[in-house]
Amino acid sequence: MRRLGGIFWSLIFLAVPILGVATFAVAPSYNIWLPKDVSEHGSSIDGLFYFILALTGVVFIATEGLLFWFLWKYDAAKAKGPATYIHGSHTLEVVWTIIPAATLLFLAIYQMNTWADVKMRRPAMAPTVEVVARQFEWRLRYPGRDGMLGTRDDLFLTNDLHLPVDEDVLVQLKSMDVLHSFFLPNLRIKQDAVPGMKIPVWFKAKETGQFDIVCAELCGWGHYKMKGRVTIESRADFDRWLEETYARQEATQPAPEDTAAAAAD
Amino acid sequence: MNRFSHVAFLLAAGCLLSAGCGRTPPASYRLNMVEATKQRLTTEQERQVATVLLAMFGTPDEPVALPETGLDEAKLRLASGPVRSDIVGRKNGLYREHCAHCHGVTGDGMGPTAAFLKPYPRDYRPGVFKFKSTERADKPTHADLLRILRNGIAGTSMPSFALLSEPQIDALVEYVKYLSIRGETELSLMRAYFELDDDANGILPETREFLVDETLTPIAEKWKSAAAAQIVVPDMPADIDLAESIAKGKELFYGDKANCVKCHGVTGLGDGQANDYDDWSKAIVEINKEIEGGLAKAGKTSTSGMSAEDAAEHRKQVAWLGRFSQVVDGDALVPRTIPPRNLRLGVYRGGRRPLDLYYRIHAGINGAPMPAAKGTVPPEDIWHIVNYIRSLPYEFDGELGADRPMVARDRF
Amino acid sequence: MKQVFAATIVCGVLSCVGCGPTRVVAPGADAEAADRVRATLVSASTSSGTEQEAAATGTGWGTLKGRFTFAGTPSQPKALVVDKDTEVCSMGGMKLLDRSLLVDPSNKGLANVVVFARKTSRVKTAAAETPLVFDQKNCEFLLPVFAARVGQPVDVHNSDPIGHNTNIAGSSFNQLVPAGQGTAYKPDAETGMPTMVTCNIHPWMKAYAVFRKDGYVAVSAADGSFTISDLPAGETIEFQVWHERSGGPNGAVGLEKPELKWTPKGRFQVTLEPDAVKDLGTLEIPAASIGS
Amino acid sequence: MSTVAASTLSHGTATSLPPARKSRRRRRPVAEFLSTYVFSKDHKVIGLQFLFSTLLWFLIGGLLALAVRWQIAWPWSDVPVLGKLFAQQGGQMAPEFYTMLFTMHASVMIFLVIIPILAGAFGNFLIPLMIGADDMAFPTLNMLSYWFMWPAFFFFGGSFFVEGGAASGGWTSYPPLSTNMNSSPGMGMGQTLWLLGLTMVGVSSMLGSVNYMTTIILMRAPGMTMFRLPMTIWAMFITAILQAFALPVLTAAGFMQITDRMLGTGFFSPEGNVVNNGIASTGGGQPLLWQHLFWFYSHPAVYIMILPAMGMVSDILTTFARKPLFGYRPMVYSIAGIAGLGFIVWGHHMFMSGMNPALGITFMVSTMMIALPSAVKTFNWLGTVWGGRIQFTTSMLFALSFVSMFIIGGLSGIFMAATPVDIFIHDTYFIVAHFHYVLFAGTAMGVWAAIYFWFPKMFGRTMNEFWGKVHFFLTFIFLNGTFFTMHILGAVGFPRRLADAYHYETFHHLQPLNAFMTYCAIGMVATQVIFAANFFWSMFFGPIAGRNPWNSNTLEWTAPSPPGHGNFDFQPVVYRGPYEYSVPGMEKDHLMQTDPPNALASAAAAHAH
Repeated sequence: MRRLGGIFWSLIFLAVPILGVATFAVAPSYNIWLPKDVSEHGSSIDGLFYFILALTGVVFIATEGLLFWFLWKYDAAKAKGPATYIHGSHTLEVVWTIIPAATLLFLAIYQMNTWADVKMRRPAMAPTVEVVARQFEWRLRYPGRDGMLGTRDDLFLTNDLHLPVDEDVLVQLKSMDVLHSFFLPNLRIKQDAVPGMKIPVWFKAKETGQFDIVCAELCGWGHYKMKGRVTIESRADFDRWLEETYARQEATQPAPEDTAAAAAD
Repeated sequence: MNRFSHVAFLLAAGCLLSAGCGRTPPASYRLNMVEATKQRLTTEQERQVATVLLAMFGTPDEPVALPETGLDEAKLRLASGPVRSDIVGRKNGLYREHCAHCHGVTGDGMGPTAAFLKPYPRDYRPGVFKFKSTERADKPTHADLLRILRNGIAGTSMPSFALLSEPQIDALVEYVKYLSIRGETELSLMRAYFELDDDANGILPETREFLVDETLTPIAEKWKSAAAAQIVVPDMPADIDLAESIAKGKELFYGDKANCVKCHGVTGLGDGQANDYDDWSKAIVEINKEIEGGLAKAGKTSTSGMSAEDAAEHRKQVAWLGRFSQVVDGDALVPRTIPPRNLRLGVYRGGRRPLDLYYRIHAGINGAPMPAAKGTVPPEDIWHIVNYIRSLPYEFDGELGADRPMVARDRF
Repeated sequence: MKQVFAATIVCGVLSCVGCGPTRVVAPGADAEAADRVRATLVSASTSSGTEQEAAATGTGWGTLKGRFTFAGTPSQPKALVVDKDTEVCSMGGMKLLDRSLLVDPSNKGLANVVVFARKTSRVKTAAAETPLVFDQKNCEFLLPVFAARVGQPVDVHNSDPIGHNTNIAGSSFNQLVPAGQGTAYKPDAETGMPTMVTCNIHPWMKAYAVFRKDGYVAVSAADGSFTISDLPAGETIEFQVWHERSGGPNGAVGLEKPELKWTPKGRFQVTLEPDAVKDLGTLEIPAASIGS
Repeated sequence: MSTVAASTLSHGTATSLPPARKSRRRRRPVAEFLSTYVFSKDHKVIGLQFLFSTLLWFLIGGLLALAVRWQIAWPWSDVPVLGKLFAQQGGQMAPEFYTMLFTMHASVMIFLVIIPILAGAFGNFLIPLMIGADDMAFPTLNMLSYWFMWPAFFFFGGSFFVEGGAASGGWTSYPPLSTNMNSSPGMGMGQTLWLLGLTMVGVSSMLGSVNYMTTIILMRAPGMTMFRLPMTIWAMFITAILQAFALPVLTAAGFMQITDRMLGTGFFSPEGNVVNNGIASTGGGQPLLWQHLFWFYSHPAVYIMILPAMGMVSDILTTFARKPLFGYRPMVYSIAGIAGLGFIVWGHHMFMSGMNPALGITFMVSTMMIALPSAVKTFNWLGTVWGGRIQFTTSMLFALSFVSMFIIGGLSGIFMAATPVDIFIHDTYFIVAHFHYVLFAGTAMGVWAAIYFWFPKMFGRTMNEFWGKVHFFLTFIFLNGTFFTMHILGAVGFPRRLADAYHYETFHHLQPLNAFMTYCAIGMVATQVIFAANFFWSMFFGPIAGRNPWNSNTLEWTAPSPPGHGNFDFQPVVYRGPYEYSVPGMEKDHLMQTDPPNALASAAAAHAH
């Protein structure tokens, strides 16, 4: 009975690494994995993610495996004789201090460049768009033809962000009330919006398409409501869209579809 | 001692587990208790209203739309009921997913979050909507409500639902109309009791004539005719250049014809009028005055000198006042004054198109103090005011300090 | 042990959280009855049961008059808070007073009591085309209670050097009224009980308006007297009485007058003789029935 | 189990002695009861008071978590039990109610459960016993440290019933959300009460930590040198130091936030900040200031929340592996190292906050470095198990699972430390998974190990081993089912604190996974009924335990079970370190710290013949 007990429990602990690895192995096939990356810098972030995953994976399997093996082998019910009387080993301590230290330090230095690219090396350009977070929506403001924010030909929108593909874009991020976080999962971008601060966010999209804008910093009761959409499109489409939206913003007569809907109503 | 405490513990665990089986009653519409109490309806009369409304409009889970309402029941089903997805994965219960926690299941603007919001969410039941392309007293068109849902209402807690699919937004608008028609019907039913002749002994006739032809149809007709009542907007005067138009607009703004300055203030910061209410709040303010005054008076008068029936009458009155205050506490939000819009923020709740501003000035804002300029101010002058107002956020004005435009730049 | 009991209590609290907010209980609907009603609603057949028209319709026209008095001494009217345009609204330190309870000190007459016929079978004259003037001066509506006939043109006038707006609750009318000018308005619907008229620019300004299709409506004068002429004779007409401060439902004035079948809803019935004047004499309104 | 559970006394001499009771003068029974069980200054009673209170709050926190999980799995659906509250809303919970739920879940678990159960309950109970002292240095302070928890209990508990509900700004309560009454329901009275509660917990911890430091430094039994202290005591000692240095910052920050809210001082909100059309804030403050101050405490705090568990687990592992601790001094140094580094890594909570990215690099390096001592400890635990003679008692299983789970929690931390990766997984479920593996799968499992281990010393009876193992098995399965899946949720970028994430196309397909996690969570909480039943049953009806049921070495096992007032019926004298198991040449596989050397000699002689 007690033998079985030991076997059973050590197998339980063996299940941890097995199921753990299995989970990560099958997750991608169910699309429960990193969302499609359409940004230029994203690949290096993902690469780093995979690298750390591999590294930690090895350590994970090794340590959990060892734990299982020790439990299996040194079960008091099975193993004969007394326990090994040892207080430690200086060499071992040194070894398993130096190796992780070196690895971790390498890891730290290895990723600095990516970090700098995303957060420190700001391209010298005027803001493409100003994003002002507010409870509970993303207020967008495009500089009009004059390319200057804060003038009469600014274009005002909510939640529906359009950006050109294959170009550096600079988003000037602000908050109107509380903390928010400008999270673009597919563009591997996240930056808190802090009231009183103008924070630049820049990236270059590789592909066209429509993607989510998520708020990733608790901003009050409606936090979950802050759903935005970023549409990445070709420069031509982008410019056309700008013109059309601006025309709609300056309308002095009801749009045909409004009157049409009204008539149908 | 030991065993007893042991039993106590088991009880504790037991009641925790059994608590898991607690079911919730199905969602139901709440009667407009404020109006019911104002009209001094008896419990039977309240029950009759509830019954008739159930017959005419169904429940939040199974809405009914009589053909006279002109509503599309298919759309209503999409928007109503608890949040769920059907077999084909289409989302149902849209209203309760997106709207109910502010506007309330009944559309009374008293959802759990409502009391906290500034301004309060709209109460659909009086059927009054602010931002629309029709004359003041008319209902908004379907398109107007669609616009509000798509763009949200800037400067309030009403978010934009532009990212919902077209059918979904459409269904929500339909459901808002449904709740509004239902609420208006409820109001007119409750008021009908007062108009009843005495021989009717306090029971409304439950006939098609009264309920549909006399009560529902007039209300529904207003909604159906909304599209026809859209304001015809003359073109912006082309011969005049912007600067000149703005100058004219400024003149009108400060002049005693358009009189904008009286409420929106000399600075345009909306500081001209501090102590006025919108219609929803004003109703509650009046009621509170009546209750407080009545109770104060009742406190002073003593029943000793009265005849028996006078004393009874007096006691009845006091009891009613007490219940009324209780009802108002539970079923109405604490009234808040409505400040005139600060025109230098560049935040336009009804939309920032020149067209939207034209509508606001031409017809005023229904339910709000903002009066109509139509008839007083000719259309081209209204266009000048529009241009002036649109220039305010960017106006460099010595008196206001050079930093004023920053207001617009930093917080639109 | 104590902790065990504490656990029991807390669990109890946790499991029976069902009290909810403190709102009065709203009566629920009767499902079966509702089904029956719905059946009648969807059935296109027009079931009978509508109250038939008043049977007796006589000929000729009569007049009703009377006089309202206030039993008791009215408290000193409060001064209104005037915080805008004081150079006009409180010219020379003049105070605007609350006019909701105007009693003639000499004869106790109660002004601004509204009396109107609820339903009549006949109407003598059509609405006049001459516009009524509803004027405002010194930030005060000249008429605290204003009665007009539906369809009769009203000149909402402003005799002040400053602009006003006039907002008639429950109507389509909320217009700017420029200084020294007027804005035309044609009442398009009956009001039932009088409705409030305000100026949003000067929130203290307040009056009441009552619009009737048949125009059988009177507002008691300063001495409390009122007259409604050209009423259809020979039929029982039910009149509605209203006063701004009345404690009755919707401002209805209830009196102890069994001979007139006076109800708590502020209604009484009279039948007029042709070409005769029926004088109700002095109608005394007890202080108790006047609300705050 | 039987042999293990069977009480074998290490002191033939001690048995004959009756359990020591200091003769107290007779008093009225009520006063007697009060001074003995309620306002007691006896560290053991205080420890138990802490234990019971915190376990009770553990239950409440768990139920809160269930409500949170329900909303995540089936948003806006009819909530069981709570549904009655929301009858007006068709049974669905309002979003602000959800934010309140997760805020209070975190706050309760951290401030009313983990910190007080480790330092308060076990610190109090074990320190004097394990160092051979008859009580704490300052018994009255000690009593106060418990009774200062009660205001906190009332503030936190009461805040659920004030207008707007309890605090709903997250347990980190970032301003301006938390300083502006207009920003969210629950940001009124609820948040103020939350801050007051926090302060009270701080006072309590402060009183405790002063007491622990003094006691450990001054009141060790003769022969108990610092490097003969059991790991538990070392952990408690360093935890106390951490608290003493970090807490004042939080308390100060808390008061600043209170004055921001009550007196309109502008420490944390920028000038002219308008929320929800409320009044514009005055005075140019800086929201990031709070984050710096808060994390300067709260990062050390996460070590306050794990170090004592590490210490206790070390003792339990050695006992049931019947083997000396592998690398005693490296273990001590690594604890000290964690504590030291713990003060210079707070910035890694703020990589995305708008803090200067260059500063981010500094914090990344220091954070990477703090993984090192944790790694060393893990390897040493493995080394301890290696070559042992493992007895799979419930306590041991929990201790082993602590090691196993701590590995996961530690490794997932490296992802967050890597700033570029953090860009993607910051504030996603990856971090939720991380700290639940450290705090629940780590600390909570360690706490259970400690409860099963020291229960005999607390109540003189052993807990039921069979049900204990059932409890372990189910908890272990369910906790991994709940929390491991969170890692892959995080990999999708699933953000935390969202009342309904499924209207985002990116996360729409994750609902079934969340439903699975919620089922596991329900199972996990339900399992604790077994534990509670076992706990209370064994308290009264469990098999009587002797002084040393586990044949362990440390001093508390030489005292009677439960120890009377004054703990020891003889003055313990310490001759050696705490981990002398399976010393060669002895028939007894453990050698207590108090066993006199001559006994050792005689044993050796007997062995020779």
